[in-house]
Amino acid sequence: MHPDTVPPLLSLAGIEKRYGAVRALQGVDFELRAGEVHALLGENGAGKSTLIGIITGARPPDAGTMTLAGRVVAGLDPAAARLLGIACVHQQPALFAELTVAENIGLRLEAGGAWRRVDWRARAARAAELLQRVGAEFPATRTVRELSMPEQQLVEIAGALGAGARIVIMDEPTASLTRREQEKLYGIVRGLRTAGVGVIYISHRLEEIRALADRVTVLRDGQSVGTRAVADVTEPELIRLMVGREVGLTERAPGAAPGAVRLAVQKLGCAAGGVGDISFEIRAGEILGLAGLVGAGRTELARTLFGLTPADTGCIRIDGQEKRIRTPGDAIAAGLAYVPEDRRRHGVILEMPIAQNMTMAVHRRLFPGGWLRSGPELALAADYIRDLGIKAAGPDAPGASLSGGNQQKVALARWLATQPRVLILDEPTQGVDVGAKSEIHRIIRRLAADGLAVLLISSDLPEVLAMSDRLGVMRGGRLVEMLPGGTPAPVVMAAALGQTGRAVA
Amino acid sequence: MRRPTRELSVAGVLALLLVAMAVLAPAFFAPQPLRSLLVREMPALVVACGMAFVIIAREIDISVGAQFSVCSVVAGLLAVRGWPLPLVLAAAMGTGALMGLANGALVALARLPSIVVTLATMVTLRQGLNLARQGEFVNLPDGVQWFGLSQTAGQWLVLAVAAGVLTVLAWAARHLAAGRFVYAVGSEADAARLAGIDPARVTLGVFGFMGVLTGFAAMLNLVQSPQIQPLVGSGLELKVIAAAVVGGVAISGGRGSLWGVLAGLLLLATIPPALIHLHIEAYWEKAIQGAIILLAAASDGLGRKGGRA
Amino acid sequence: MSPTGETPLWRRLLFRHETLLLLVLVVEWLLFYHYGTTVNRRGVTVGFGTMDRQMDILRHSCEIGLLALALTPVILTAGIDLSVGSLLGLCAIVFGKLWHDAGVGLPLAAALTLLAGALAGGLNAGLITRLRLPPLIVTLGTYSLFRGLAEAMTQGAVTYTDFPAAFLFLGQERWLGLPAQAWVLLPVAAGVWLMVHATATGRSLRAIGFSPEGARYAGLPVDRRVALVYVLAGVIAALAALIYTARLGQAKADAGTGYELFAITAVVLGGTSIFGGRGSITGTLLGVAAIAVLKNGLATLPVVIRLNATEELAGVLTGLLLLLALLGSNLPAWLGRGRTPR
Amino acid sequence: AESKLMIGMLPKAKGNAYFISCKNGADKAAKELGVELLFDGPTDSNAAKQNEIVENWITLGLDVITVAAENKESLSTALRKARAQGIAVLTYDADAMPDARSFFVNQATPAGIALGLLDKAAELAGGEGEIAIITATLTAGNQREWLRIIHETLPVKYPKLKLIAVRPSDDLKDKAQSEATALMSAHPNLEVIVAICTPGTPGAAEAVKQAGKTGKVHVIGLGLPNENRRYVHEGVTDAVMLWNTEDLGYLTVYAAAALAHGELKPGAKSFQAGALGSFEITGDNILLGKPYFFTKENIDRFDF
Ligand SMILES: Nc1ncnc2c1ncn2[C@@H]1O[C@H](COP(=O)(O)OP(=O)(O)OP(=O)(O)O)[C@@H](O)[C@H]1O
Ligand SMILES: Nc1ncnc2c1ncn2[C@@H]1O[C@H](COP(=O)(O)OP(=O)(O)OP(=O)(O)O)[C@@H](O)[C@H]1O
Ligand SMILES: [Mg+2]
Ligand SMILES: [Mg+2]
Repeated sequence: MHPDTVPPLLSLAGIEKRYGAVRALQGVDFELRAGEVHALLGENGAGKSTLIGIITGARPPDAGTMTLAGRVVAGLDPAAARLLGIACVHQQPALFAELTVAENIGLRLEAGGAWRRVDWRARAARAAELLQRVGAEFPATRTVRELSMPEQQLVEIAGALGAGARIVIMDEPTASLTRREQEKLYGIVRGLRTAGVGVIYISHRLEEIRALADRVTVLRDGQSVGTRAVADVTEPELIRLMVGREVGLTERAPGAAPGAVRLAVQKLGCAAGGVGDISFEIRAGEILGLAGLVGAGRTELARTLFGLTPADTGCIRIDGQEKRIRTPGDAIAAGLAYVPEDRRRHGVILEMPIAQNMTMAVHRRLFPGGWLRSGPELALAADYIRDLGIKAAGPDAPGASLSGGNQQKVALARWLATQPRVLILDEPTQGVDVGAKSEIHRIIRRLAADGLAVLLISSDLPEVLAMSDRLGVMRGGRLVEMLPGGTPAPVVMAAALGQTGRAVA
Repeated sequence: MRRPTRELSVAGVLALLLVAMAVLAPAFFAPQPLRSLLVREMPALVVACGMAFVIIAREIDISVGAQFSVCSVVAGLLAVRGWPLPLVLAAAMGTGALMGLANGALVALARLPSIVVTLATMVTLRQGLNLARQGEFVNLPDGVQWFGLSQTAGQWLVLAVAAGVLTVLAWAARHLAAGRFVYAVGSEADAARLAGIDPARVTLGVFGFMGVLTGFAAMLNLVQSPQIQPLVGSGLELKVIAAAVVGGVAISGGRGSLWGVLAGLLLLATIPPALIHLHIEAYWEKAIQGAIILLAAASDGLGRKGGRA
Repeated sequence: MSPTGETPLWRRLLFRHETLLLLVLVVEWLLFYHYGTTVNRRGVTVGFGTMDRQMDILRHSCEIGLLALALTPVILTAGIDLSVGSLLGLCAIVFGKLWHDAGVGLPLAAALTLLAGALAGGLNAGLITRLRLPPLIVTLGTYSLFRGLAEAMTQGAVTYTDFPAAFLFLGQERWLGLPAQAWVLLPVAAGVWLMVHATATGRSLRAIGFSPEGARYAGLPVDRRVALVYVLAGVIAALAALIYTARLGQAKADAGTGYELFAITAVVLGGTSIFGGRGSITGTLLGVAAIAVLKNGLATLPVVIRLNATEELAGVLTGLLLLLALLGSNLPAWLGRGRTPR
Repeated sequence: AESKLMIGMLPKAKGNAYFISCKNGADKAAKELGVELLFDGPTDSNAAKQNEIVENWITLGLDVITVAAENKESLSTALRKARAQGIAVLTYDADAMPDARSFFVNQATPAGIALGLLDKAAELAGGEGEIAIITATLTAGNQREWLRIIHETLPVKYPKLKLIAVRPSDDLKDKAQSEATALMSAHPNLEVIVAICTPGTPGAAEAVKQAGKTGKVHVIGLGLPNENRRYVHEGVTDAVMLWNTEDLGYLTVYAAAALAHGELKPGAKSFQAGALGSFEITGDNILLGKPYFFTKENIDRFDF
């Protein structure tokens, strides 16, 4: 079958979508054929998930048409989309936490009215079969609440697979999968393609796209900037399409001469967080990178250090003094600061003005006696809005009105304001645009130069490689390797995967 | 399915209480009074079933007591006018449905918080009824009590009907897609939307159904005596909410079973007669009731704390 | 609803919930002033428009006002406390028992009663923060427990009376032109106002109400703050018990029955979101006033328009007013996105 | 423009059938006398609420306030205030402190009620055996008073009569029914259930009837004829105690009007109340007459 002679399974033309002032999609065209894997590529916030939402009927478009197998569809809702054979694995698993895996899959797959009888036997059998196909090792009788994030992702995939859909959409499905599960998934995707299903595959991993996809469409700032056959395109070209210009990765700058040991961690462990036996130290002025796959336990380590899930073994020393950290308050008092990875839930309080967000960790210093004083608060906010180049209507603007990158900067400002001695950054540039990203990098470097000890957690390998003076690698809740700065990426990846000495496919 | 630990532990406490009664006051189990007491609790059981659905859907309805009163009085007055019983029943359920749907519309469509909406409708309905009736009893015509049957037959009928309602609803909650939709919406409304379930419709339905069940329960109560007091049903909302919560229905939605609610209600309903049998003075009753609610909730809290990271 | 820098000040003020509520209050007041005041057959001006009546309204609103003030911080943290009415009863009994049975002096008895309130609030707080139980369930349990303890302590039967005039002064006399208990209410209102609006503590209560996890990640002492509001609610309920006892001259186990619902109604009517985060003490006070004026104003009408059963009518109108206020303040939200229930 | 006399009548609980029938009598008297009657009160027994209503009436400048005091002490302060402002104050049904009112329209003394019921119960039980009491709430004022008298009298007068339980019914007939059912099962030798709140009497009767213990367990209590008629006819309820509540309301309004017009003065020995004729006054108590037992024989003569 020659791709060009096959009529498209799905085509979108001139799709537009606004969220208030944000134009998330501005006239996107897209086309999917039966039996192809079509990758969707673009920076964070480029509009990929929004586009998916429109295809699955979760969000109505403001303008544009959608044609499915030659018929224009309008006024789509999720139920209708499902009937039309569209299935989706969402980026954030959209599951029923209180219900079992079997039921989660069942509710998604079963058609029919509210007054039909549920066939639990068939449900269980089907779920078991689907779980097996995706290589899940947990039973379908488990409650989703008890599953880990990657396991939940597998449930999503099983559900989409079971829909027997003509179109299967996967929004960063491998982001939290282990390697074995990833391989299994690749097999599944290839199987779907052979079966004539159209697959839309979103991923930030270029090598994955190369291995799996037939064509790739690049979105930039809500516009489709080009569709290419994967075989005919080079990686630099894809990056240029994505970003709009050549991007040199942040150059690795030689760190300032490190000072005395700032943070020393010995045999730290927290059973509830699944991390244990962790020892390392960071000197003043040093940036310690922390690499690892998602689920490796880096966030848990940070949470343990920060007293969110207090350690049950080991000790933490700051500037040589042992600190007992049972709560985030203790951690702040000890000179720690933690910019969490999930900024919408933890980094900022969306309903509150950004000035109040920024001063939230320095109440004690800013408000002597506990009395609010708007002068110092606004002054502090104004300083950081200026210094970090935050784009906001003003210090009174609620956090929710800011773009993701600017929210991230607000979160950062909150912690910089504490004038910490140790700064823990968890995925500080996730969802941040290129300009802001290099700005944040610059800030991190400057802070280190000022004598802070920085612990940088990032899944963006080039980022950690470029920024870190030394590099810790975590796997399964343990710190398994400590590598010098400038270690080549494949070596780091291999360590993260536990395949010492072998490069990643 | 989740392991029904909570339901079992409540059932366990109830069993313990019953065993204690068997040892300390075996007279408690004399069949006729026990049946009468059970029959007295059947209206509350039916309302509690509705409340369970409401809470599973992550809402709450504190107007059920007032709804119960309104349905009772409406039904009573219609019976006095000589309407045949089936029509009275339909009217009671219809009245309940209207009130439930009004709550539901305000919650699901106007998107107001259910606790406040039903607080407002509770006050409005209760005071409205006072305004209209000034507390006067409704003396029912002959032939209404026990649906015109003999007392024994009538009692069995009430028990059977309530048991039937419970069984059917428990079955529906588990085996009917609509029942599962309620759990789904209560567990995660956004995920439900993606799975093609309309949360607003489910919420509206749950409140409407709550009203229908309340009307039905009012009839099950109406037939138990020859007169109706407009104050009937005051305090019912707290009783059924407590029963549901003690029986393991999670106030955060998505979790719980009607069998647990049955156990919870029986536990709460057993306390007053048990106190009488154990010769414990009445003024301890509320304190003991409160302590049991707290204990049941605390055991759940401790369990959760140990069970999950 | 969220203010942004571009909205002009006057618009922000005009569309505030408090402004609308104030308007309702003024309209209510004017209507009752007009229709509820008359000259009786002895030639005396009587009814709503008299100073005495206004003072009585204030006097009768103090306990509900205190409970509403206690509940506002609780609801700001997205919590609820159903037990305050029962706790009022329990504290009244504790006070009566201490003074009457144990012979403790009045000031010490009052202090110990406040302590008892704090302990009872502490029980709520402990169950909520230590065991992570939903406040609704915890306080539903203590709602029953506290009332039950009050009945058990008195066997339901004992009423403490014959309090000395010095104490009754607090509930029945005027001082500096205002009912004596208003001088309790006002400082408490000012204190809670300051706490909620002018301190870092109040700020953190809002943060907790919006997002408890977010507040924890910001290093705020979430459990301590949550505990604080329930303990504070307990203390204020105990204070309300004292002035209730002084007003009626008796301490009895049924004191404050049903007050929790009035107080919650007033708080919500005052614009505090039951989901937490949003709300103000000014709004709460206006809410209390709007309900009190409605209730008492209607009660003056029988003389003028021969309308009986005003109590029930007041209940019906309060319910409707609450719904209207909710619908009104949710109007902007409908146009945009809705909120998840509860 | 106001020329009609305004009389406020405050019941303990407005919704209570007992007071509703009081109001019927009061309305009749008001019409006859051409006075304005305000009947308002708490919807459930509530001392604080009563207080607020009285204070409201004071500022409304009523001519007479008549109250059935839920609680002696708590209401008296407000009543004294009313008198100080020249408002005439009468109590009926349940008295306040003597200095807080001019007269008490006494339908029956607390002792009269309590002992009347107790004697009846003892008679039905044959002087020995078990009796139980159903009350409204544990805290309700007059019920506490009756209970106190019963507790005091029982060991002296009827040493072989055993009071085995006092159960609250929250003024709910249905709850009284459940309580009575449990009482009978817990105490198989129970002989008499005494309901000292009006919803309790039909509730207990229904329980006895359903338990098939008609004639074995006797029911007596306070109540209105209409709410108890069928049980009395069926022999479930042996006797319902009531003073004539309509007369109580009627008499109260007549006394109130006379007081306001200065026709009723302290020291009077008797009082003429419209169609009901003359009533005896002892001290400052206007006596309605003895409480009355409705039984199978006489109940059909009354319709209220
Ligand atoms: N609910 C929303 N309200 C307001 N703005 C939104 C909303 N959802 C998305 N946006 C904005 O729309 C734009 C596109 O977002 P979208 O989630 O589609 O990006 P994406 O390409 O999927 O990014 P990522 O790679 O991070 O998943 C972003 O600017 C985002 O901030
Ligand atoms: N041992 C475990 N048991 C259950 N769930 C786990 C375990 N380890 C990790 N998880 C889950 O996997 C997810 C990722 O873990 P964590 O955040 O610690 O990893 P990470 O290396 O920081 O990854 P990320 O890149 O997401 O920050 C979390 O949601 C966590 O709950
Ligand atoms: Mg996305
Ligand atoms: Mg992480």
